[in-house]
Amino acid sequence: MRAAAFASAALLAIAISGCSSAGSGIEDAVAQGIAAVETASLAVEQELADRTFSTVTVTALGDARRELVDATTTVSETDATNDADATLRTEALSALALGVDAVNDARDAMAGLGSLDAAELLLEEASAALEAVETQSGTSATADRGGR
Amino acid sequence: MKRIFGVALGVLTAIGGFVDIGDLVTNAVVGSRFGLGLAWVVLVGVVGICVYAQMSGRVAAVSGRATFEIIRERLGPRAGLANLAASFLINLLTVTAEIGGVALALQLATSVDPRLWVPVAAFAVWIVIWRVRFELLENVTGLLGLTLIVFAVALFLLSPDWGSLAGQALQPGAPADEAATTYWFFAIALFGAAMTPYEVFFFSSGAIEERWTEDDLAKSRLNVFVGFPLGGILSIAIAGCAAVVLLPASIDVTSLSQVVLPVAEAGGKVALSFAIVGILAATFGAALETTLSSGYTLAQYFGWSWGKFRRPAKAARFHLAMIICVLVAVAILSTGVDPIVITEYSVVFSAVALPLTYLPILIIANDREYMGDQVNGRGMNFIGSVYLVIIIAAAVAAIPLLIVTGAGA
Amino acid sequence: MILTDLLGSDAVDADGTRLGCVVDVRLEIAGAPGQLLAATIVTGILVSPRSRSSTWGYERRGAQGPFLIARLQRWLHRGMFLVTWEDVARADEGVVRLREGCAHLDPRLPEGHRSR
Amino acid sequence: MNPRPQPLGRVLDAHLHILDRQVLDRDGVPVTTADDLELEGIEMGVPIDPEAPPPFVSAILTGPDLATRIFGGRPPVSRRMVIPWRLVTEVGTTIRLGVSGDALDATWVERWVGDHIIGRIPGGRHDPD
Repeated sequence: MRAAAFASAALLAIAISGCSSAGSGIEDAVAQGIAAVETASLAVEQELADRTFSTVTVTALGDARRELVDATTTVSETDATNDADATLRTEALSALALGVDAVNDARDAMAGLGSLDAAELLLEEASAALEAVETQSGTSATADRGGR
Repeated sequence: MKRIFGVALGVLTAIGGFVDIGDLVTNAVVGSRFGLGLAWVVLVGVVGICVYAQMSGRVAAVSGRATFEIIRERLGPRAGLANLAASFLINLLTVTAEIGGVALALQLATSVDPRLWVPVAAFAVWIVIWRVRFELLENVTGLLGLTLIVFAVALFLLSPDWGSLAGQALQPGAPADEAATTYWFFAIALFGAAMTPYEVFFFSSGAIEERWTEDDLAKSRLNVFVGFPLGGILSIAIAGCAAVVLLPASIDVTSLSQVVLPVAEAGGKVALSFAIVGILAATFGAALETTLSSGYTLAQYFGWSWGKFRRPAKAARFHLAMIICVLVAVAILSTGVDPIVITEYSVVFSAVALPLTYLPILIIANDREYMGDQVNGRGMNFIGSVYLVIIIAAAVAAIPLLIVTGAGA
Repeated sequence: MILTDLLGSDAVDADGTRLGCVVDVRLEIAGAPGQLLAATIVTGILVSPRSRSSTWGYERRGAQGPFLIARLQRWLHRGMFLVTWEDVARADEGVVRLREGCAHLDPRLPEGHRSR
Repeated sequence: MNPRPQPLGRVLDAHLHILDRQVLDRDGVPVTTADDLELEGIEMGVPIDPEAPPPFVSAILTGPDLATRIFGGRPPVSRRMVIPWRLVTEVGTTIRLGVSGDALDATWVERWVGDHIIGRIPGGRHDPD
């Protein structure tokens, strides 16, 4: 029974592989960006509430920045096939840049430069911007491909 | 009194030793993406590792033969060598992941770049293997690993909506925003994380290091059937913490720092320190186990002298092989590759390699020449055969799913 | 001659008809007493007509479990027989020739011996 | 099928009971695996004299014979690592020898690594603490 499920899952997987487009690549990268910014927010929140060690916060921020840079690279290297994709790419890049700035500010604040509260606000802004891009890409993707 | 202490110690180390970097990462990743929707896989995996470990422990205690000797003897040199190559490479990958995990845990404690910690961690692993008695290394890392119970405590402190968690666990299936293939890919990864072959190589060789006899079987059964399921509960708690804190914030876990965020959220600095110590102990313990396992598999296939109970010069090739493994792991990590990524691959390949390591044990456990009247009963054979089918299915499906889902991206 | 020269060879009868594959060589610790262990002599070869695949002894011993593997192995090696060494005429590269009218004996091993 | 003749001593099958099993020395230290067996009294391509005494196991072969079993071919006789069968005291789930492993040619690699590499690292010649 389970073997049958595994086997059919494998077959299904082979059947639907090879479906990808510029839109979905950007969409995934934006989701990665959101995860990173949310991680940073959570870490900063815990730092401000004195629930965590600064070593953990610094590490989490470093990891978040790496993820954001990775997402940015993915988006920049995506070829757009239509106007909608090109617009999406531009917006995604600027939202991700906001995220990188915010995480960098937070890291600076951990090192004693600037305030962590301000960085927290920036992280919220970046998160909102990324979510706006995600919503937009979701709707355009639905129109383009009839869902993921 | 001493007996009770011995039994308790065994169970506790089994719990603490169950979780390694593979379980930590895979469970947190799965929890952050699927909630408890894959908790059933942990159950399947835990029962599987119980069956497998119990059989190989019994074979080791009764016949005095460790798992890879049996594999060579039953599969012959060719299939045995294919199996050795696969097991050894996966083991090496796991050694790399565990040493990387130690470095990442040290980074959490110090915020010093993990690449600087790698040589330190590797040296520590080697020196412990070189100098410390087997029982001591097993017990210390196992007991310290128990601090991972903080994940279960954290789950309670987070006072989640138990109804919805139970709902996730009881209604398996891919959520709307994830493809079915991704769901099954992670199912196999979790299964591989729970049923890693090295655990069995280590367990059976350990039985010989500790000179088990038939009298130790009851103790071994208790260790396995109590310790491993409790370890499985820890695994589910790690997934649960991620499901409660990270899933709603749409945080997909990609690093170790995210795994501990829910613990800090729930219990602040005290809980966090327990978690860091626990992760450090679990990854360090697993680094020892996997390094020893690479030596065990090679030595047992070729018939070399092995074992920590001998002086190193009397098990020279065994020790040399382990030194080389640790050095290779350091070389891999020094390229800057993310240990978390290595972990994700190693658990999937573990699932691929499992059938050929499992089958010979199932056969020998039925062989009266080796086992006398301690051969498998009907019930054990039934469960053993069911698992043979599951293990083969998972192994066959693993590589296609890995390719199709792009490793679950 | 080494053991694995024999293993995997085709067993053919006096007319050259293929009877199967040599899957094992039967030994008996029964010769003249040596220094530490009595001499170990070759008493026969085991021929499996239908399969070259590895055998785990299911068809030669009473082992029953696990059910599926035991059944599969018995089926693969059904019809296995023992030929005494007196009935072996010649061993060539990859071929073992048997004598005319050689007896096909029951391949099962005598019951139980276990040691560590 | 005819019944088999009554055996005189212990009966075992070379592949099933000996090949690929662990060889232990007098003190239980692993020496090698039984990679192949040498049978004396059979010449390839020579008719077997029905009156001749039966062939017997003369040695356990190891080392290069493992490679040829995996990859095919035949090692030159001069490169063979041989453990004479007369040293064997017991055949069970392992093959026990009546001598110390250090005295055998088959363990020279182990001894070399032990003397030249592992034994030179501090602590290499001591029992673990």
